[in-house]
Amino acid sequence: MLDKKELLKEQVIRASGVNPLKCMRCGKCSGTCPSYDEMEYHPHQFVYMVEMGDIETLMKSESVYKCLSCFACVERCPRGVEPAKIIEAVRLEAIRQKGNNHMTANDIPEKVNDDIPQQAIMSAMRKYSK
Amino acid sequence: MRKISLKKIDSLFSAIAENSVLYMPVDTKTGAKFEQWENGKELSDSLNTVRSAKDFFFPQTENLMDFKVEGKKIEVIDSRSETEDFVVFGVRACDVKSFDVLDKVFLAEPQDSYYKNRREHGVIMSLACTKPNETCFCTTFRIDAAEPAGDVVCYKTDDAFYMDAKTEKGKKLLSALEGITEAADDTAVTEQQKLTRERMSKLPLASLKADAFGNGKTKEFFDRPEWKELSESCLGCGTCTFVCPTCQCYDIKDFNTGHGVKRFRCWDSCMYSDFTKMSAGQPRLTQLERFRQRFMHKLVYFPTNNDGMFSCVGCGRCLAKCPIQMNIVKVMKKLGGNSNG
Amino acid sequence: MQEIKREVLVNKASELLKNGTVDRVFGWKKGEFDYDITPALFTTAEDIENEFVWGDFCGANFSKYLIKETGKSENKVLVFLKPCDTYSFNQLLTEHRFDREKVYAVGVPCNGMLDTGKIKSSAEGISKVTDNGDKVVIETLFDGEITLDRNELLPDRCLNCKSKKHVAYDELLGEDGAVLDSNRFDEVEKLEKMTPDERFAFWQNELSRCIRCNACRDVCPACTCEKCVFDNPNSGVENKAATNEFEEKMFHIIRAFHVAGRCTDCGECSRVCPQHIPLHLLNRKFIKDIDSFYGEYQAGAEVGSRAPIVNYTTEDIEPGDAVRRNENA
Amino acid sequence: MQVNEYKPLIVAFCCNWCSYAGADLAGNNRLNYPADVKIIRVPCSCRVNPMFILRAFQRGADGVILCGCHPGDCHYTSGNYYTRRRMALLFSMLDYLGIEKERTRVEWVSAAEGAKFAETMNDFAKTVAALGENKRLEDLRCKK
Amino acid sequence: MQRIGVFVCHCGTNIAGTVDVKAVAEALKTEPGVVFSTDYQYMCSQAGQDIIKKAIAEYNLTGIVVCSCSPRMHEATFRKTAAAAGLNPYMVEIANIREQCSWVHKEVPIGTEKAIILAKAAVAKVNLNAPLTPGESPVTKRALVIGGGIAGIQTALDIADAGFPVDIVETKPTIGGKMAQLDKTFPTLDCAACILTPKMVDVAQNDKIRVFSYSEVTEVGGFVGNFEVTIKRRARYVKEDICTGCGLCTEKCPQKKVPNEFNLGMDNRSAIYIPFAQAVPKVATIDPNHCMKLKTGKCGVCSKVCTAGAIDYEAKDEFVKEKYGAIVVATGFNPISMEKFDEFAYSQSKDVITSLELERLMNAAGPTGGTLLRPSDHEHPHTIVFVQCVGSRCEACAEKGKEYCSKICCMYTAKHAMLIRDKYPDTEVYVFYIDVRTPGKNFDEFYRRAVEEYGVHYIKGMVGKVSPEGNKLKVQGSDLIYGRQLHIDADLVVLAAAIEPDKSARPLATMLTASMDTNDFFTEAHPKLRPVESPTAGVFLSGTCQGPKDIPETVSQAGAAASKVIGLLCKDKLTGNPCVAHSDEMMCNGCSTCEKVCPYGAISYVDKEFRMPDRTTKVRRVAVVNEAVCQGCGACTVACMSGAMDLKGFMNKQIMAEVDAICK
Repeated sequence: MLDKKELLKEQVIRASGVNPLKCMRCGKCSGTCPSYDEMEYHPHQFVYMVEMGDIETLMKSESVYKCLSCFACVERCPRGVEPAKIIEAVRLEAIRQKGNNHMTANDIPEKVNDDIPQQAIMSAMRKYSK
Repeated sequence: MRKISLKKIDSLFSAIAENSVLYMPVDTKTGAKFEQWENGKELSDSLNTVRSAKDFFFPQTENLMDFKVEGKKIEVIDSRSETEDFVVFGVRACDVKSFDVLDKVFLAEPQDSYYKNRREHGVIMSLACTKPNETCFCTTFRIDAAEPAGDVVCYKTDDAFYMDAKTEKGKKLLSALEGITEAADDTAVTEQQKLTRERMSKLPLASLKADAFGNGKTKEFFDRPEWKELSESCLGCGTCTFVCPTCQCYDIKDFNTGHGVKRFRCWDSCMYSDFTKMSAGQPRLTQLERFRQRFMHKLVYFPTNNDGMFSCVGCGRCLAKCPIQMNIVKVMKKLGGNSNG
Repeated sequence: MQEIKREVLVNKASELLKNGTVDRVFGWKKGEFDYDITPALFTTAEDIENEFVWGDFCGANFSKYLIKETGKSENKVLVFLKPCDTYSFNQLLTEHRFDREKVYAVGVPCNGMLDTGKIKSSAEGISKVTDNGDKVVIETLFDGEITLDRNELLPDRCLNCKSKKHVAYDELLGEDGAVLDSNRFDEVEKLEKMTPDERFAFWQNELSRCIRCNACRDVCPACTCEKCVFDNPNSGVENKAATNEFEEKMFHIIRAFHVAGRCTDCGECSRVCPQHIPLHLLNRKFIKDIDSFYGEYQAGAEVGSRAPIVNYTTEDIEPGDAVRRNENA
Repeated sequence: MQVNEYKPLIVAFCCNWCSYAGADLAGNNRLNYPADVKIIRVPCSCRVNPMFILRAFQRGADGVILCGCHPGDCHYTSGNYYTRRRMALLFSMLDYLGIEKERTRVEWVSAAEGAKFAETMNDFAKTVAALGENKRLEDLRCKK
Repeated sequence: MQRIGVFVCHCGTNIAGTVDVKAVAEALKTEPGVVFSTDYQYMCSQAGQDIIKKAIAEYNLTGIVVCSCSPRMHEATFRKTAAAAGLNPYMVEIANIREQCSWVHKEVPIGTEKAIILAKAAVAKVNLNAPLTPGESPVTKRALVIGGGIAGIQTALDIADAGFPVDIVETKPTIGGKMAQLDKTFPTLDCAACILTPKMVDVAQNDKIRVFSYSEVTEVGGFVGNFEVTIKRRARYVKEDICTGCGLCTEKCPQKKVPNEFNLGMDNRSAIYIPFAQAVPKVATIDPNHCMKLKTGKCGVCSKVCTAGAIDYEAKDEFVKEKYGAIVVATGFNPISMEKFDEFAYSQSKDVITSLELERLMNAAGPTGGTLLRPSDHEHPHTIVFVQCVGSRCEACAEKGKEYCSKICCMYTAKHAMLIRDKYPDTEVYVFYIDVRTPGKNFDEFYRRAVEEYGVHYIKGMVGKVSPEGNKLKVQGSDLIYGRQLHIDADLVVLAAAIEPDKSARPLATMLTASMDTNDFFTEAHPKLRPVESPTAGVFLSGTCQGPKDIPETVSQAGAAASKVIGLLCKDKLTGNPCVAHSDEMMCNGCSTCEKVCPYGAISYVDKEFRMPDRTTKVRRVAVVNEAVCQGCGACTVACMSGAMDLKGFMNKQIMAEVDAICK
């Protein structure tokens, strides 16, 4: 039977529908990522860490929530690997584990900045407009 | 002479069908056809079937034997199977006569065991004609349509069905049907026969005579100039020979099934360009010769070898089916010119 | 009833014989009854006078005879061609099967030839058949007279006559007709609408009656091979009798395929089949497919036309789609 | 897995220049396809006569597939165009006679498409297996 | 009955691995006609072939079946073996039990059973084989080279050197191709023009070589040794034989605003132009879309000025028909278009250029006269960023890029970086790379000198985005080894664009019936053993039309193609393919159905007298096949209804026997 680590990896791959083996580690996704600096792990590392099966560290790290879902990495990856979807799957994985919610509901109001368009709406529009 | 009312005809059929398979002519969209009886199927009252009853005794294709070949070793497998008893009902006089012609060929020494096997298991219940067709000319060959031969001769009048056993097999069959049939005299039958014979004499081809042909006339007809005109539009297809009840020529073929060889025989037609093709080639090279062979065989060669019995029974099928409407009647009229007035 | 009377043909024939344009005439000769007309070769005027027939049973198509006949002598042979015969005439010319100079073709307009099969199945003991315009009177020996509507006795090829236009003649008796848009493909469409099982059962039943007499092959003006593959022992498909269903199907599939694109739909095969198998439905299926896949094409319409099966374009339909097309057609 | 699990017999006519080379390429790349597919080499797909296809069915084949070069790539310029026309008419006629149309197929495979060749053979074998034994075009004498 | 020998090859473990070869040999012993059956380690080896020769002699075999690899590999080998042993080479059949059996079926029982069936099919076929002798066809001693780049030039020179006349067809007004546009070439940094122009001059002066410039091939007929090619000579409006190439007309021409393709549109040229100084043929060409005279009828300055009177406004396109024995394809490559890569802002800023444009900028004959200046404001660039693998190594289904590596970009980028650092030491050069691929002689040392001696900054990581800001280009890329996102304000960004075959390749392939792969590169007969030949006999491949390659490889492949052509042209007779159609006169209807389907027009008709079966004699029209022209496709055999037309080597009966053996 798959042990916990492989089960998680299989879950992420199946949820994201992405084959990490296609990545030729060119780094273009990180090169184009607007929130590269805030992130502890960067898009090309997401793919590599999922490939290596080390998903726990990803789920614990903050960088998973720094992703703006701008999909620039998906758009520009020459090999059609979709890092944004992988990180989306990792986030879902985190949420699914009980009590691991990144924010509680009442944290949100003060984080909302009125003149920036709602990030969730923007990312949903980008995600589902493809 | 036994009798059964027309209304109970189905019970007669089911009785016959109890101990042997019953075939009878049934109407289909393209003419009458011999089919195995099941209750609900009615007897067709059309004059004759499209395909003659020859098929029951001399089928179009018949498996003779199988061979198994392993390297140099050949093993012969006899694939003959004992045919079960069967009764052919509703055979007209001309078709019954054709069985005699076939018997002359297949049952003469050396006997054809395949034919003999089927012939022994078959019981013929012939049916007298009441309404002959314009293409009928069985009288030319001295066949009495009103009184056909056969194991059991049947007559169908308006209300009843008369059966008269003529042979051992016929008697045995009728005795088995004692229960549902009753004795009867033959007044209605003779009266029907008189009507039919009177009708036969009024047929357009009734006056056709065959006595110009027959035994020993080969030299007289062989080189007649009329053959050219008669045969010029013949296509050389095999229709006349394949619908004819008395044609008895067959070809033997082998079929390699991949894991053995099946040797079978199938009808052949003297009209085909590769009929009786031998190592020296084809004996009859032109269509005229092949055409002549067919009709000379019917009218001259067969009677010569079989003490005067013609091998045509006047059923009229070739008159109806030939694509170019050339047939034995036109040949006889053309060649035997004088005798038909 | 035919529009052109017998006398017109007889006079034309004897006139051409007399002035030497032709030395023999292909025509129809009287038989025993009204309906059994035999194609024959007349050489003298008085033969024509008393034996030549032109009526409602002259269905035979002479084109195929010309292959042998033109080889027999140097001078011309007169042949009477109905509109559908002229298509076969042209198709044989396209295939260089006979020398056009050796034939003097006279076009005869035709308004349908009666189907002996239908007459025989509607009456028994036929002594006389008289056709007066739209009714046909059949005198029988024992059942008195039967009058039937002429259209009921016409064969399918005449009911759905595809063209009254003569596409080949040296001389034409009467005026030339026009190409008609017949609904000759209705039967085929009806079959196509059936489910595969029904179609299989239909053809199984029809083809099982085949007695392999080769009448359809020997009468067909498109089947003119010197030695047919089915007669040639080393062709690999040599076959004299259909020992089982497969061989019945194979003979008819291969024959229909060989005449595909060359069959002029003259209907002779169905006319002569002793077992009344609707063989024209096979050839019409190919014609319908060719028309729908590669554009209207009538074999024999003009000499030298290139049959669709020996032609191609770069955008033809893929076989997979061709088969699926029938599903929703 | 029953013991005599029915395995379809498939005859593949492959044209020497493209699809046969595609089959070889599938071999080079060790791509797998069912062993019941047997390949016959013909100079061009236009060499396949309807008689061969009917012969295969008669002898017990359950499916016949004809592979050729992509239209336009034929080594003999127009070979596959004729195949396309002939097979369109033949398949339509077989369907007209009620024979399952999935039993016959034409596929264009170039010399560089080893993967497509293997995939086509797998897919075709699956379709034919789904149809079961060829009952409508079989010759009983050739059955074991 | 034939006496057949069956030889089953182990092919090391390739076959023996998943097929029980002993069982196959055993099973074949009982096949009808087989008198000898054995197996051996390597049938195609010398020892293997000796076994065959010995068996033929010992068992006086009349036919042999070799169960081995694909006939496309060793059919010729085994036919030679049979011929050497005195057996007709066409009595040999190959059962493909490697590529189509052992390699595709893993389980031994299944593989063995299939191998036996395939072997039996081959035996069934050889049983019906008849000895064939190949016909012969003459060879036109002239070659055609399509494409006038370095590949075409080198091939033509080598062929002419062997004494055979050659024609070069080039679509541009001059030969020279892409190499003429380059500045320096790696790894020796010698200037492209210096090594190319002497060869172009050799071509001009070599009387065996005829150049059809500004022309294209429109039609190819015939077959190996007898090609008939139609060449369309586009109207040049200048008489080639009179024009001296003085260039006076190009100066005087009033229309100066035509974008110059030679400099990739970075500067302009006049309507009547000579592409570059060393052009061969050194003849002016009028561009019909921009010449006032041709468009509106006004002007005509050039004809007035031309001292030699070489201008001819009435010129029309000319079609020339020529016969050739061999054709060499050298259609070359083009960089792919950069429109789809808007993340690098190629279409937004003039300072984002491709490497070929950089070549022109650095070239003395280029738009900036050799000094490297920014195309936007002609300033000297201080920071230059090179981006590697733009459009190469992309995912197959993305229509943007190409799946393959274009092979030459790493070397020419190192060359550019080195030259820039050498000429302008004050410039900072960054190269964003995924991997640097510099295999080959002195290649890696070249790349190391660029890094170590010239201080080029090689950054492992890909540029994500280039956004023009002011007169700077903000380049944002990842530096994977350092693990940071790098932001560089560059003055110039050079994209190493992927290369693809020239657009004229696809229609040409259809004309030549040569096959192509999905990226439009010509497919070679065999990737390892026959890289310069196309599967279509008589067609040879030279240069990047067959796949990405650099100049050294192109020249060596050009030489190889030339040697193949010479090998073909020095033969007087070509043994044709004996598997040609043959018609049985007795059965032929003369209906010319076969003539209509024959793609080569190999069938003609003759009237012959025959003794007919019914004792008459008749003159009949029968088909006759010209065995030299027929290529053996077999279309006629199916079109022929009566089966009179049959194909030697693939007879109807043989194929049916194979079908029977397979379906047993």
